[in-house]
Amino acid sequence: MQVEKTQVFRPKIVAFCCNWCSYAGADLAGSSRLAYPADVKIIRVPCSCRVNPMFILRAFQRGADGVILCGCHPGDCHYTTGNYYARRRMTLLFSMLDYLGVENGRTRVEWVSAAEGVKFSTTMNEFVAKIHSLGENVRLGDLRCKND
Amino acid sequence: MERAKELLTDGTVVRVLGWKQGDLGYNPEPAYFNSPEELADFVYDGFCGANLSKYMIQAGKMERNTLVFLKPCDTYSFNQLIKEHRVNREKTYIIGVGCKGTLDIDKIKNAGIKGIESISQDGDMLKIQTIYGEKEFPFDDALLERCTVCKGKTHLVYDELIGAQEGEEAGPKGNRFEMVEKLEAMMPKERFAFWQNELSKCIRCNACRNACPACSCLKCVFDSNKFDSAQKANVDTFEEQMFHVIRAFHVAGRCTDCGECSRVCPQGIPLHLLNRKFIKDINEFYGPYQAGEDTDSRAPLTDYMFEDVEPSVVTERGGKH
Amino acid sequence: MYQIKKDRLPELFAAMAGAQDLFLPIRKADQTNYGLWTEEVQVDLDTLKTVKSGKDCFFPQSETLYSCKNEDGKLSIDPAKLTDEPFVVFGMRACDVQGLKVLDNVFLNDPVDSFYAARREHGTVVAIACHEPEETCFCKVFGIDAANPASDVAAWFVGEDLYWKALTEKGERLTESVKELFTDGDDTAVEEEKKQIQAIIEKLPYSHLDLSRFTPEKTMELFDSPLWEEMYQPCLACGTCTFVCPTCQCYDIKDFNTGSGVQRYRCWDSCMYSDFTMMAHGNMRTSQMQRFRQRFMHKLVYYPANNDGMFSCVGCGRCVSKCPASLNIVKVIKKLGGEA
Amino acid sequence: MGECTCGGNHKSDMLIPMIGVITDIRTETPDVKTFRVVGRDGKKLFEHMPGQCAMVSVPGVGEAMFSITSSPTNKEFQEFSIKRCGSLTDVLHGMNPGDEITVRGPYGNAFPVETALKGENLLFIAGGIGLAPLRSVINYVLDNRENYGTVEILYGSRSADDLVQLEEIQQVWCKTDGVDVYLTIDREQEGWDGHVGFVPSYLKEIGFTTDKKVLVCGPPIMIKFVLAGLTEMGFTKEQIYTTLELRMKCGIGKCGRCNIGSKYVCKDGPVFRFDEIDELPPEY
Repeated sequence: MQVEKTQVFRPKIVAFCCNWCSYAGADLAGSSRLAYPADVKIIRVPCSCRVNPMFILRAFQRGADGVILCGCHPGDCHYTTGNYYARRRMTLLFSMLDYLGVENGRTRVEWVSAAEGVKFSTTMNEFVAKIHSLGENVRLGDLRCKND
Repeated sequence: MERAKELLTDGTVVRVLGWKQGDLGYNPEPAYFNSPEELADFVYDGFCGANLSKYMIQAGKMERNTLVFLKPCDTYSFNQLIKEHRVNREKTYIIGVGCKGTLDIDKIKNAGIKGIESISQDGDMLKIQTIYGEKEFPFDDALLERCTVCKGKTHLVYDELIGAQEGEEAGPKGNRFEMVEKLEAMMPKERFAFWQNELSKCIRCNACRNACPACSCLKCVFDSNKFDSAQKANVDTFEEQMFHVIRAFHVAGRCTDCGECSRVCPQGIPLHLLNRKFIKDINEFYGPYQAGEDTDSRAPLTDYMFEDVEPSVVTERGGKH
Repeated sequence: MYQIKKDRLPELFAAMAGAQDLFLPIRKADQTNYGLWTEEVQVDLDTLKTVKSGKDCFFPQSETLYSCKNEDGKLSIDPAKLTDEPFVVFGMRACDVQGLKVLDNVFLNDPVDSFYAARREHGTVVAIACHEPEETCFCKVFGIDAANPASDVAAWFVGEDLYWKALTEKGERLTESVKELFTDGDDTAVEEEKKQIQAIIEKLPYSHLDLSRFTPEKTMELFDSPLWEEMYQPCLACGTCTFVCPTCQCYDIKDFNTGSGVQRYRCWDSCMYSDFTMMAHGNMRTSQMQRFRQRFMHKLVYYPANNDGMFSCVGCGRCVSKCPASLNIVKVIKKLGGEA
Repeated sequence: MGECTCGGNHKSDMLIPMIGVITDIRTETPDVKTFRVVGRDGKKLFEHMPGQCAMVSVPGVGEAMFSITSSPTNKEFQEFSIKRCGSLTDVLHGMNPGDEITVRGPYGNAFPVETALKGENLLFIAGGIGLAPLRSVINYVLDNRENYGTVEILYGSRSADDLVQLEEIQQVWCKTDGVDVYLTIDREQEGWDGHVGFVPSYLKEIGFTTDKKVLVCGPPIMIKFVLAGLTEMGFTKEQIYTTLELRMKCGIGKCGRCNIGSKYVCKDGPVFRFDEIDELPPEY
């Protein structure tokens, strides 16, 4: 069946959320009925430092238009130091992607605690708006996934 | 070399890791010498670019002691490997050899010099005997990129020095971040085009990885069968981007900038520019750091500070699209 | 024999590319490789050897074999389309052309590899004689004449002219289609050029390698030689030599999951890689020495045993100039052949 | 060939598989299952000879060579006995009847049942999953009983639970005239009243006469000692056949993986006579 392609750009956004803070923050946003776009797909990870740079690239390869990583605020990590390491890694990775010419607004790190449902929803709204303004991710994707 | 013979004869070491004379005047190969007689083929000249620290990972697992010749910049790699417990310092006898810079045969060939029979040095010039007649080429123009931004002539780890003095000064050298800065100053679109052009040449031969002293994993993540954009495929340019970014990331904070990756790349991709970007960022964000300078400090990516910069610094700094 | 001024080559390329795809050596980011001709590209016919050989045009580094979808447990298979449009490869050298013959023996023998066969059928090769052979060349050892490339069309650069001579029916057809650009040429200049090339080749350091020891009867003797243990030492186990080689034909078949289906593709593989022979229950070549030996034994002994003594090396010298550790087949031939 | 949506404007290639439907799965041992496979039309996928192999694949997981364990005389389906030992076999073991896989083949040579083995007395020696390729020959021979002499089968495994095709062995082979079956397991086990001991030692205990051809298949270490045992008993290498196994990708002697010496195991093998193997570099 041929479905007519709509011209409206619906970004695909992957959000890696740490189990202890940000995922609970997303939960709170949901139970508080704070709206954030359905384009955001949340992937729960045990800690923000579980996110390997390869995860981020893989998400882009498979067609993500933006990737955001949410973790506990510095000092609040469930495993004490995980988010510190994640912070350094992501800083360097994002800088490298920027260096390769990928638009630097496509990646973001935000610290969201379990109590910050509002912050979660505003962050996601902002991020989705940003990706909307950047448009489709064409520089960092695998053609094979797009044509299929 | 005489010293190597002595040490082999008196049993201090049972093998010598050095370079063996090639058959073209510019292709010496890394080699083990097991007896004083074999050392007759030993050679050390400007084309001995190979960083023997990589081979020491294997040699450290062999029985008895190995003598290795290291150039000043190779000792950074060796030091870094000591830090990571990948080489065995006790079983290694290091002779630090002086270095006047290593040469890039491709630079000579790209200048249109063909049919090379032999190469000798005469002052600042290389005299090149070819089947199409004798040619000359300035020594400095034939240097590998890494040698034009030499880290210095000091050996960081050695048992004895030959042809080099402690604290010897490097000649006037360029700024190694010059090209990185130039790229940073470009518009993202231009940068993207630059890298697209370079990385699309990649044939995924893995020479960069296999020559890299920091790539010492027993099994590389890109060799996993369970990983579907693994290894040798280059179906889509994404594969190469991913491979090179991840490889550079995995050696970030451990890369000593020895330049082997760019030297060995059959397609001449300036891979060092990826590594140097990480080095430059680390220096700027977390303070100056030179991998391989010591054997006990914490690597930048296994360290942290409460007040580290946030990743958003990347957006704030740049912002152009 | 036809002739065309060098400065009119862009016209020739445009004419050929008008009717079919045209692949030729293109300079990109300081390296020369075969690529599709368009008006924007920088054609480079001066570089003697492209980094990757022209085998890419017939046996691409990776190609999809078929895509497969799984809908509610029902599989469907959609084979990739075979090449059915003519194309031209311009600028191959005599050694590369011989490399194709080596591949032909593998892919065109029963059972025929239809992907390769289709490309061979539709591709016309224009080969250029090597004006200035290099020190890494040793094609003469394998009986290849760099001055007389044996392909569909042979071409020679002499002074400001390109001389052109069709050798096969396919070559005739191509010539016919661009004939109005040519003027008639005579043989004298070309014959002179051939002599010069052959004289240079005589002088090359590797032109007189001795291959007499590499015979199928000596398989076990060569296999058991203690020299392998010594020779392989510098090998870094990368795949540079295999990927730049015009005759290496080993490939891997892999799946790529696109999220909505599976693409099964094949890509070049290297016998130098540790997982080349890895099976679920183990690996029968566990050391780099064994893998190193396999590569050279295959080129110098196993392949000739199956192909009437034809070696699976054409002496292009790419591995000689590209190996990161300066190892290469010449060193192996010399050492095992008893010369060094 | 497989269902193709391109309208038939291509010539099919050896590398393009057929779609097979699993119609039955038998659990033989804790880690071996036998899969019965037919085409979507319910018919046999292709004809083969005993000893030949086929490439079985689950798209997205992988593809591997398996020997066809059913006999060519079976006109309805093909069977593969597959041991769970890697990522592909893991997935296969999780499948159910009705699931689809892809199959291409048959590949390789076969045991010379119509030439060198015809009219001969036969001795089959198998260890563990090594029975899979031999089972094809055994059933072929039993179905063409008049063409062959005596049939003896020596089969051993780690334990009684690891004997593959036990039901068929007991119900069919043991009850056929002129067929002697010897079973053995490596270690004592409750409820086992048969022979205990490794295959090579049992072989010597029985002491076969040398007026026959021998077909051996099993783990490399077993093959090694069985060969030594047979030589001791007076068999020559020309009398002994076995199958080799190497990593394969294409199945048609092109991808270079299974190359040893000038042979390609997938095309020139997997069945080799021992004197042929002796001429190959020892890389198997």
